[in-house]
Amino acid sequence: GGGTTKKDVANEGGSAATAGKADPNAELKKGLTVGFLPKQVNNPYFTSADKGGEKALTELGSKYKEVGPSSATDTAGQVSYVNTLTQQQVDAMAVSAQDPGALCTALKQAMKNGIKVVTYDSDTTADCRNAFVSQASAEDLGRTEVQLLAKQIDYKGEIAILSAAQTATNQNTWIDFMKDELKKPEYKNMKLVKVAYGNDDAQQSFQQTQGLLQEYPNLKGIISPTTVGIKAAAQYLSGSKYKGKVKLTGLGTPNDMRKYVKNGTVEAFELWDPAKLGELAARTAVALASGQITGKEGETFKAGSMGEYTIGKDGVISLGKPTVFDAKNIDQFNF
Amino acid sequence: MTVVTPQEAPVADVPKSSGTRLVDRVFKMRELAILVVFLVMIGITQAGNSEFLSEQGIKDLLLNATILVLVATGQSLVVITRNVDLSVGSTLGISAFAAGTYLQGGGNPVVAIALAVLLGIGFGLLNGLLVSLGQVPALVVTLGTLYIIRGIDSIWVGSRQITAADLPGGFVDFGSGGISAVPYLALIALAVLVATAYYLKHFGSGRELYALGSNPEAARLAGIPVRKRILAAYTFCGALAGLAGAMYLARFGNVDSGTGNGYELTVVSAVVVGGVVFTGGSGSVYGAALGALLLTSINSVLPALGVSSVWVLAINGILLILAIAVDRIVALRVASALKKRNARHG
Amino acid sequence: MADISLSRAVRRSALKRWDSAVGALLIVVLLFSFGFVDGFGNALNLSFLIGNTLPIALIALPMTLLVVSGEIDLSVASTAGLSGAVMGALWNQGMAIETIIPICLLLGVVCGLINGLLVTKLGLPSLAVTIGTLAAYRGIAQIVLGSDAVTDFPTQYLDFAAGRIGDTFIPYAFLPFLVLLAIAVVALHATPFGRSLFAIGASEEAARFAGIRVKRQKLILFTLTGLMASLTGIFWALHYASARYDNATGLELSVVAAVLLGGIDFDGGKGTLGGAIAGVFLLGALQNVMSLQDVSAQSQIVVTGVLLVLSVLGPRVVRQISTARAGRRAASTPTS
Amino acid sequence: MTHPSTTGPAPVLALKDVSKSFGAVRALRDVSLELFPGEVHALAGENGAGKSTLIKTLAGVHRPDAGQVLLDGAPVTFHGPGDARDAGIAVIYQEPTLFPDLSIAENIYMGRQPRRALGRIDHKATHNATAALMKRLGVELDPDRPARGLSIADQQIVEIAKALSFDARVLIMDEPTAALTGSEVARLFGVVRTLREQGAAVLFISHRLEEIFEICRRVTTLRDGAWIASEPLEGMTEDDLVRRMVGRDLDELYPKQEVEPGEVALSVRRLTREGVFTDVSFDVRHGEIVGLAGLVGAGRTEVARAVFGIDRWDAGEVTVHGKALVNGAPSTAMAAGLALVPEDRRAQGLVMDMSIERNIGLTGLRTTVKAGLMDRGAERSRSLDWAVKLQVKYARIADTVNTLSGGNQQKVVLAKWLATGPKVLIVDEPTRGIDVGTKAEVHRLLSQLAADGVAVLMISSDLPEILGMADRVLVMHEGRLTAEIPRSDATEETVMAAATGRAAA
Ligand SMILES: Nc1ncnc2c1ncn2[C@@H]1O[C@H](COP(=O)(O)OP(=O)(O)OP(=O)(O)O)[C@@H](O)[C@H]1O
Ligand SMILES: Nc1ncnc2c1ncn2[C@@H]1O[C@H](COP(=O)(O)OP(=O)(O)OP(=O)(O)O)[C@@H](O)[C@H]1O
Ligand SMILES: [Mg+2]
Ligand SMILES: [Mg+2]
Repeated sequence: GGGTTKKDVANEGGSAATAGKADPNAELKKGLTVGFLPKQVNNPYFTSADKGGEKALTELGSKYKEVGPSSATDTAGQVSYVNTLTQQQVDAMAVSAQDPGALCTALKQAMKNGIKVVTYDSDTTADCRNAFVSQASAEDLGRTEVQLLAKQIDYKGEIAILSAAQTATNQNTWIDFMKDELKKPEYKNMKLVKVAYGNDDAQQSFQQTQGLLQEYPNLKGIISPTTVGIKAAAQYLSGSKYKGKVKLTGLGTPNDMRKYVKNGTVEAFELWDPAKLGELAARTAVALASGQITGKEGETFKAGSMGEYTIGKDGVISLGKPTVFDAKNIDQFNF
Repeated sequence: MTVVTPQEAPVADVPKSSGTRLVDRVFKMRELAILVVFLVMIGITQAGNSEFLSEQGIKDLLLNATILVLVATGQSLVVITRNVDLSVGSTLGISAFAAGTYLQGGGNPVVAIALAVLLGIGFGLLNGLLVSLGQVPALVVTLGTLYIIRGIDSIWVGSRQITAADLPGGFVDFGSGGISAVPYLALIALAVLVATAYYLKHFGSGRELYALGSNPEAARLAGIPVRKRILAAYTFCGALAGLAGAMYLARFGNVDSGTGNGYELTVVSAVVVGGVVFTGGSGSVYGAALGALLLTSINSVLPALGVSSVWVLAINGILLILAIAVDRIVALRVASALKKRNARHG
Repeated sequence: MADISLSRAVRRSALKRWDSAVGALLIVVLLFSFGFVDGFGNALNLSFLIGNTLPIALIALPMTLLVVSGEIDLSVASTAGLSGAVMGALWNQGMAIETIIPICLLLGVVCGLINGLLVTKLGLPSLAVTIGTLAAYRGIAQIVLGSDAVTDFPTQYLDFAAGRIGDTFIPYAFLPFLVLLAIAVVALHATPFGRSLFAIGASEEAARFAGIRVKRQKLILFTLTGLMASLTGIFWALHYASARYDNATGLELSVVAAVLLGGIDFDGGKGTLGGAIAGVFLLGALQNVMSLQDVSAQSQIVVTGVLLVLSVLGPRVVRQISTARAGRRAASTPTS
Repeated sequence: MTHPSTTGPAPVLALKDVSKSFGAVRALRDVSLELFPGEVHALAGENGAGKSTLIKTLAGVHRPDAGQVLLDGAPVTFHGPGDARDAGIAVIYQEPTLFPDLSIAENIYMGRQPRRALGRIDHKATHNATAALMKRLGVELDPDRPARGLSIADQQIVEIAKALSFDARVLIMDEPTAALTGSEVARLFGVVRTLREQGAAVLFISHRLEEIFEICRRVTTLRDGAWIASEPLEGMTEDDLVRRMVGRDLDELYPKQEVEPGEVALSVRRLTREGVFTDVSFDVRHGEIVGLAGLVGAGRTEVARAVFGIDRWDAGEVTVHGKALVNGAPSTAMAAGLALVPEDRRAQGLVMDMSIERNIGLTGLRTTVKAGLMDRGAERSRSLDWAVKLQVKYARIADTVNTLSGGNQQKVVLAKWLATGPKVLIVDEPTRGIDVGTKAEVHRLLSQLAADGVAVLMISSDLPEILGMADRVLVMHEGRLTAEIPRSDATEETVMAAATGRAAA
């Protein structure tokens, strides 16, 4: 019968994101206010990132503020913080979206009020923000994690993935690239037996690791592309008989993982520098607010000491390749 | 599998009358029901995955249950008095961080544990004072202190975190070590559990907790110091939450401002599944401990059986309801048997 | 005699005072914010405030009735999440939204019915049952929608759920809410049904002996709660233009906190809907104001907690003072 | 054994000019009372006269607003019931105060269980002591069964056992016999006499005047919270006592009107509830009062509950005017014109936290309705009407019923059900705890209702009441109907014979 279906909506066509003209030579404005809205305040990862943003903003002579919910699943809370920033008439906001769709209405409202919106770490749909600062290309992350683990287990044996929530957009894209990488011939002796989800909760990740090891006694390695997951898995492994026998890699922070690298539980893992991510987000926001860029593909801008960045497809700006941490270099990092 | 049969007091020399300890027997029947559910579940899992009950597997099972058993034991005491403490999760989180902060500087683990327990006692006292002196609904008050303690915790902790690297190695090893398959932490929890159960059964003030939960007005008329007892129950509950915080630190080696968030629902589930009735006056800590064991084991059983984690949550909920339903049916059976046996002229 | 009724009146009003106090507090907060908080008083912000508070308010309606009758439903947020997930999944299948919405509402009815049957037929405690279904419904939502996030609902629906009437502060969705509120107030405070809920909450056994069909009333309530929860789930998915399995996670605690703040007694048999709704909007307004004033999320949590504790200590202190006063007056009244 | 009432040894416990108010209600006004060792002292007064309040003042539950409590002649202040208990005062409160989840033995010894080494409870000794107490009272209650599910009578017996277990110097009993039948009362009095001989002082409250005359030596009368008299009972008649209590002469206690019974209204056929009652059949006609007698625990209450639909029956049939009732559905029973005044007014009859008005209104939720909404005016006038008709003593109709005295609460229950205009009225212990004046009033009312064509089934443990009011007496014994005795043949002997199973009819 009648009614509105997905097809009808698809036919409506996307609404055009309005964009003015970019002036690459425009002066960087001072005295702006940029609001950072992480997925969760008090989360060490986001705190490092936002600190990076604060540093850059101070350098640029603008004001930094941070607001955000205290729970990473409180999407409604995040939406109301977008509204709050809009009400407070900040010049730009940098948002790490808990949900790609949920923030859209509020973010569009903000853009309508002349506020520039940059997403970082976690994106929304492309028409709800001016630019997205990506921590690393998803492809790089996915593929390098497989490569890291493969080396540690001599390209042989069963492996598993311990991810965050099933809905975590980032993780899912990376996992897709991991699967793709595993199709290459050099990995023919490796088999991905399971993707488990620990919901970024220490206890659940812990028990999921236990479950993996019980279910697959021949498991050789685990990839955990989430800082909470890898830490919990490492803690479990280091206190169990599997320590050193089952390899673990993924995304972790050097401070979290130092102990496990030193006691032999973990050989190597990787991550980008969150402070750099925050810094780039801040510089992008200021560049947007100053009119140097508008978020269109192909525009370039200078991000202070970080060098020059070009805006890619869909307004994505990529931070660069992740750093690999191992026993040799880990002590040089502190975040 | 240590938390099973309550010890009988050594009174075997006295012959028992026909209806001896009928009340106790009712409790035991209910505990038995949970135990059966638990054993069946473990049996099935072992059949499907022979690794499950390996030494490491048993150790994991026990370790997983330990912290919940502790908190559930404390919570049962409060629930028995017809109250509830929702703030246990927040207390656990803040005391774990306090202990961690102290240990970061290379402190003495024993002092750290004492510190966590003391902090727990402090919050327990706060709850107890509000509930018993204010004589206000425990649910509201402790929901309030849940928020207050959590807020204070996250303001204090900020984005800091304590990781295993910050802690003395011995402390963390203690958290995962044990005597063959029995972790040290589980032994501590067991000791606390048995002592609490013995106290509840054999000491006057323990029985008075049941009395005042069963009928507060009658308790007052019987001259029971109601406020003092409630205060004590909350303090004990807080102390165990604090102790659990220290154990959490040892076990996971990782604490931040989110530690313990949402734990209250898990604890309440364990207590309810364990047959401790929310209207007070009945239930046992052994039941609550079994409930905790059952709940945490579900989370180990499903991954071990290779059930996709997508299904875990749904199955978890359904099992929880099943456990309560089975318990209820057993309780009804027992009650009707009791009624027939005890009809005065029958 | 006149004197007797006077002092009794004092005592009664002390008992009833808390919900009016919450209402008064709400007005004070609003007035203060209009006057002193930048960015609060404009229509856009107010519409945000109302829009973001609506999900809690919607669920608070049936929850109040349920709590008055001595039961509780903690699975509401999961039911809302499940409805949103099913809505997203069916939408992805290409079904028309006009068909999907009734299906989701029906699903909510079924969820509520399951809770109700477990409570009334098996006699299980609702707290335990709904902690179980809290996990179960959320789990099913996860199975249904998995990691998808569905965002491409038709614009006219999204606009209705997120938009406001012209430039006023009133979101479109506020009007249907007001209608539902009116229905709930009448149902609880002016119908035999509502009266029987108070009796059931205060003494289930006595209600049964008075010929009240306790189980049926409870079943109706749980079903209604499920229906409202799924309505909230649909609203949520449209309001935030996002259907995910974890929508509205943790909303049950917010509802419970707000309802408690509004003076509803969780032992059953006491409370007014006005108080509950005042509690909901008081918390919503406070959060809005505190955010605008750059009060951190952590401190907001502390404020919520302190408010809750005060909400129960406050009336008690008032009551004690007023009984003491009444006692003094009585002692000085000469009786013939 | 005899002490002169005013000279001789000092009173062990006394009240001097005590006043106590609740808000504006002055429950006690300058009341004095002296209790001597070795005497059983009665406290008499109408419902709401202040008897329970007086007792609670003696027991340390209430603190007097003015006046003194004297223990062995010296003023004392009890800070709580514990203090009074430690001073050797044992109290049986009007409403049983048991811990439903605990065993009978624990109920009795809570807070003072026999101890073993290290302060641990000696469960065995507790059990044995309880068994001994039960034996002394001549009842077969398992000390280890939980108190939940005990009938009111059994609860009362546990309360009595508890009070006895104190070996107290002062024993205070607030209507301990209200739910008991003759044989239990006899047992209790036997025990009280022993205590008296051992030198204990006993304060006894009952609305059954014959009991007062049987066991007490002196009586103190209260009226409206004020002390009226303390005097020896010797030489007094029941009428004298009633006059003291109510301030006027009493009407006939059993004003039975002769009515020609009409059609069968309620018909119960072969009703059986597994393990509770078996094969119960009887009819009640319009205009008839049928008494249902039996010992405590005979199953009378259970039959009434099943007929009204509170409990389901396993076999049999209940019809009203030939139409079968639905099993287990009180609402349809009500619709068919049935009303049940239950035996436990606090748990079953009333919503204690609700107002008098709303409690009476609860049975009218279907009738006081206009256009689907509550008609508050109609509800109020209906409630007021019946509260006044039954002379409920209250300050405001909007007060909660838990502020009423026990007897007045009972009247509210009656009002609540009479307001439905029932065709068949089942009353279970309708006058439990009601004073003589009101009792006569209730009897007159029941009689009038029968005369107006209502079919009345009256369950009572008060045998004189059954004999005085019933047209026919049904007797139950161990879950079976053992006799049906017409009014002309009904005597204490015939009824008791059937009730104890000595004779089958
Ligand atoms: N807690 C209370 N709050 C308010 N009023 C009370 C309270 N307790 C008793 N009263 C009032 O005090 C008066 C005396 O009550 P009390 O219970 O002492 O009567 P009683 O003589 O024991 O009557 P009964 O024979 O019916 O048991 C009554 O008017 C009653 O309503
Ligand atoms: N709610 C209940 N739950 C369990 N057992 C009960 C309950 N009520 C009564 N009984 C038991 O059922 C039996 C018969 O009931 P009951 O004593 O009420 O009969 P009765 O003839 O009405 O006696 P009376 O009214 O004099 O107390 C008793 O042994 C009693 O202990
Ligand atoms: Mg009395
Ligand atoms: Mg009876």
